[in-house]
Amino acid sequence: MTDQKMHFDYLLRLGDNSLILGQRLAEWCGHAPMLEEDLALTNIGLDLLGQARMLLAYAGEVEGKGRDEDRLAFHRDTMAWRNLLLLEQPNGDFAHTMARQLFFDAFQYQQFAGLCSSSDERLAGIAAKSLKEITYHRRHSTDWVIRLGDGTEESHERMQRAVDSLWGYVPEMFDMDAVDDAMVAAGIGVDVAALRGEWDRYIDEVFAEATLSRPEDSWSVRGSREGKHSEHLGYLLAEMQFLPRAYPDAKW
Amino acid sequence: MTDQKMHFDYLLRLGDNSLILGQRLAEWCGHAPMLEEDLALTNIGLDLLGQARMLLAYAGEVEGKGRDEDRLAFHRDTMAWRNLLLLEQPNGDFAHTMARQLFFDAFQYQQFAGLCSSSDERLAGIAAKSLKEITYHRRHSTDWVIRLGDGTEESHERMQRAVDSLWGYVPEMFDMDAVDDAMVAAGIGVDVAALRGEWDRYIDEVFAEATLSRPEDSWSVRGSREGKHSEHLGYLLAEMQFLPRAYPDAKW
Amino acid sequence: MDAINKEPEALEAAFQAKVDAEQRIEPKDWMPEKYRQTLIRQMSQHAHSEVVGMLPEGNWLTRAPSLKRKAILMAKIQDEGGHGLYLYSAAETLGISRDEMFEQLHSGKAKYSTIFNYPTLSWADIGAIGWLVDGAAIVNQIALCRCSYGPYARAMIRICKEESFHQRQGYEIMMTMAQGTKEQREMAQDALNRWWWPTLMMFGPHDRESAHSGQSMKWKIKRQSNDDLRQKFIDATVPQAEFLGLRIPDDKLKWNEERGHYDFGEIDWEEFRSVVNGNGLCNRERLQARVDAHDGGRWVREAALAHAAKKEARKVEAA
Amino acid sequence: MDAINKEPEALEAAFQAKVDAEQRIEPKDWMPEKYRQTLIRQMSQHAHSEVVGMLPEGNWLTRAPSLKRKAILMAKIQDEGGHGLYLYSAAETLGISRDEMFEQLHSGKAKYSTIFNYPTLSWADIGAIGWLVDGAAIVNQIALCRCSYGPYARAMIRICKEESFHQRQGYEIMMTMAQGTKEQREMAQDALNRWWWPTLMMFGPHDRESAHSGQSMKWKIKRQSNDDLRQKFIDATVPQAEFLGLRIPDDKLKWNEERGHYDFGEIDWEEFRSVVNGNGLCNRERLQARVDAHDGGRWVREAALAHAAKKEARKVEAA
Repeated sequence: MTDQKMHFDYLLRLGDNSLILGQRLAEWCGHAPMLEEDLALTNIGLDLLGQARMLLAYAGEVEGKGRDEDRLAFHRDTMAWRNLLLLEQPNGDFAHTMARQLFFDAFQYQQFAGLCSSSDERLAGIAAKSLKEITYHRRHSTDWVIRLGDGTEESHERMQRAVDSLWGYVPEMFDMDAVDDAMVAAGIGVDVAALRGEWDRYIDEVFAEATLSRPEDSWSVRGSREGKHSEHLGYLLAEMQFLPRAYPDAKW
Repeated sequence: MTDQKMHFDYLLRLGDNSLILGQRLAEWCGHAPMLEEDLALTNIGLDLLGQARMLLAYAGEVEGKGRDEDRLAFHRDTMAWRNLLLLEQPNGDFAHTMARQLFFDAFQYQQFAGLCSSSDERLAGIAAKSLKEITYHRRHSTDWVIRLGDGTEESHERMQRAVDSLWGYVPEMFDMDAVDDAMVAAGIGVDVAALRGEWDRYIDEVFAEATLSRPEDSWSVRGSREGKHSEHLGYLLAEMQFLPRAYPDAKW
Repeated sequence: MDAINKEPEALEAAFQAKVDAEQRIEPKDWMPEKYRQTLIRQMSQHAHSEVVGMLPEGNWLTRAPSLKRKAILMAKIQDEGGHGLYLYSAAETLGISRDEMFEQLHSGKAKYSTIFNYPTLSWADIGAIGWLVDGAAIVNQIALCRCSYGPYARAMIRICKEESFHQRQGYEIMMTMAQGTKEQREMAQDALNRWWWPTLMMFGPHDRESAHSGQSMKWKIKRQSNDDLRQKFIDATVPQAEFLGLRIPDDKLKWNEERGHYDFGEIDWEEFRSVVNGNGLCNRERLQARVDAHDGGRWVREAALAHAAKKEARKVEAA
Repeated sequence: MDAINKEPEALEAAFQAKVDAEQRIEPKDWMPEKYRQTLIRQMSQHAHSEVVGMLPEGNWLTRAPSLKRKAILMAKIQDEGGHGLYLYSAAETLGISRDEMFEQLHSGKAKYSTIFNYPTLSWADIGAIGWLVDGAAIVNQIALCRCSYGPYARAMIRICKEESFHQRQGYEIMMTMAQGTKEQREMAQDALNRWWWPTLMMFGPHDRESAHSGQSMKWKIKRQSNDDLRQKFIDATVPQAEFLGLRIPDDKLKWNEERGHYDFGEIDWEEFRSVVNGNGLCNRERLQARVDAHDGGRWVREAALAHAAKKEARKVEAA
């Protein structure tokens, strides 16, 4: 892979993470457990969508093949997506959505904090702008995981189940491959493997306050960096991409 | 509308009914309440799919614009579909699926019995072939509605709720519009309005044996003959049509 | 007996004088019980409409055709949720809780705008809702900015600003599609065909058949008649449709030089009543979606309360 | 003491003699308890695999790219459900009920073929499953058609006929895609890349590491060794891949003139164990789907039983 191709791939991973999670949050629209959460979830979804647009637009420029944010969002099939497996998992109940969110928010917070000092100034700028949003996202999901964990018996059980069922998607966030290594070497990217310790500390604190048990590391799945996804992504894309696929000549 | 256009539209309605219901049944695959029902539902789904293929292929020929069964199945958007609203409704639980099936099976049985003597010989042939299948479908859904209605307290409640919630989709089946009138006049089509009495008698007998109450006629919806569908159809199509839309040049 | 019971007529006269003088009634002011009830009904219906109105648009959020359109739509739906919040809060100043209002919605006792019982079938519907439905809402709401009840009037002022933004965005979607491919133009026309008449119905029955209008006008809860508002909307919208090159589905629509207004065809009130009474394609889905969200979210709300109580208890213990 | 307990060694010798003489063991015949248990384990695992195997293919049923392909796939999945039924029935002849077998599946005690823990990510995967996974299954199953246990052998004969049909259909999908557009060729190659090694693992561990093989061979539950069957599959499949113009993802793959077989690279058993132990992308989804179908369908099965009982009672009453 050329440097340029790796740079593109790296930006794509970042952008795809934000876009797919934003799309999942959009599914909550009008169905949240309270009106305030309808607003909060669309707010977070909007932030993620904004990040995705900046990152994908930039990725398209780096690639240099004339693909803009929409071309990248609406004309790639499953195998060309680079988002983390965690983020394409279905919303489940509110506890699932919050567990997924906390795991990613805590990760993305550290990742983007690191990206703020990227030698790629445009990426650093996007990261700096996004970090403020992510700080709020992390606060929001942290609060909810604590509330639900240390709420009623039912909410505690649901929250624990959610955490357990998503735990195996955590290790993939901290994987490094050749692209990551090259980006770290070039001063562009972040060494995510090095972030695990701090992530664990943060999550353990949240778990403690939420009276949740940290799950055992009994299983884990990976593959998104090579486009190996779960079966959920295909359905998400079929829905998301319908219009641009059905009317390829149209502008909207 | 020309005669040819009406003939096309009439065949399309028949074909779309079978295709959309078959697609819904396909969603059950691997998730039925018992293995025998996995087989039965795929069996019925296969029959419907077979009907759809014959009817859409024929419709395409009558239209004379070079659209084959796949072109009609995979390259029409919501507004161009002519299936009954009942058939695009989500599967719900097994009771919902069986209520939908019974209502349609009982209707389609009479409709296709009539079509067996259509002056359109090809259509009459398709109807004759299909009627054997439909006889079995109706037997199957009748048996289940009776079993569930006159089963346990839970199954009775679920079955009654399913019947109630789908009742408003029934009247549309017996609507007649200009196309129907023209097809009846030409000896091609069936006067579905005239079928309601017998349908009611059949259903009332099933309800009696199933210890179910016939719902009041408190609401009804319609519109599919003009392409006015419920919001469910768009999602069904996005999923069903993904591949041919995403790869328009490919043959499969 | 207290002052209120002693002199109801005097209180009512003073209230009416204040309304006539264009002064705002505030929550702590005395007000006739029927004024309060009328406002509760109207404001909660308005709030419910904002919240139920999120659903037909939310139906296209996951399928918006570009990331920019998705972001705009998401922001718009968020605004609507926010409007719902203001309005519930404003209604709460009249002594009803949000939970009570939800209960009334879910039991069918309280209504929401029946326009939301129509389905959104293509992306053009998102344009049509912004252009027509929000356009009609604005005409109604501008009138309400001078409503006699202070909290409602202030909520309306805030809402109107955002709505006019939404309306422009909707019109822009229609414009793009009307200038687009053949299929897009067809979708735009089809959307206009389906939304035009239901939008006109949003203004309510003809003045001659509007039972409560007189009293509401006198109380300045309502500032303009249904027919006047409808005419205003039509006069503003017809040229916009012409500019788009779309045809409004009304053969009787014609500029009346003499009246200085557009004449238009008769509204099919039979259809209106039919949809109100349950025969809209989405009546059941909309209500069920709200009930499911509310019931399905109960454990979350209970958990939040339980957690807050625990936290409070710990604080007390620590003190 | 009865005859069975009196002379276990004699019974066992007679049993083995019958097996050695290529006679079938039938349900009513005496058989060693371990023979019975081994068969229950193997047959129920086989039945579970048919049923769980419906899920990865079912994942593309609603998205099949033509109506003809949809019909073929639907019929195929139906066949698999049917195979599940034969096999459960055949296993029931050994004194275990279908419900007990389901319980073992759902609790994780009984296994299903770990190949189904991989996701189907493109339509080419449907081709690859038919071509490779069914292809491998046939090689295994043909050997089992001569299994010593009569009901199992007969079920296999019936199943084999259908499977070879499925395998041809899968190959035909691969052929169409390999001759198709650039994207289709890429999907076909990608599917082969992902399914090749997991398919080879379907034959089980190397003979030298296969603990129970010796006894199973002696009892003729197993007729050929894992490695022999694997070699047979590879030898048959490599020319098929070449014909498709696809590259098998194994640098060590090479015809060995001397052996008269293809040499091939070392299987990554670490990955195999990892997927068996829960690290396949779909382990949780597959099991959960089965548990949900079973638990979610309980009320239906109970209703069917309750209704049958009522009908029976009425009949008795009437008589």
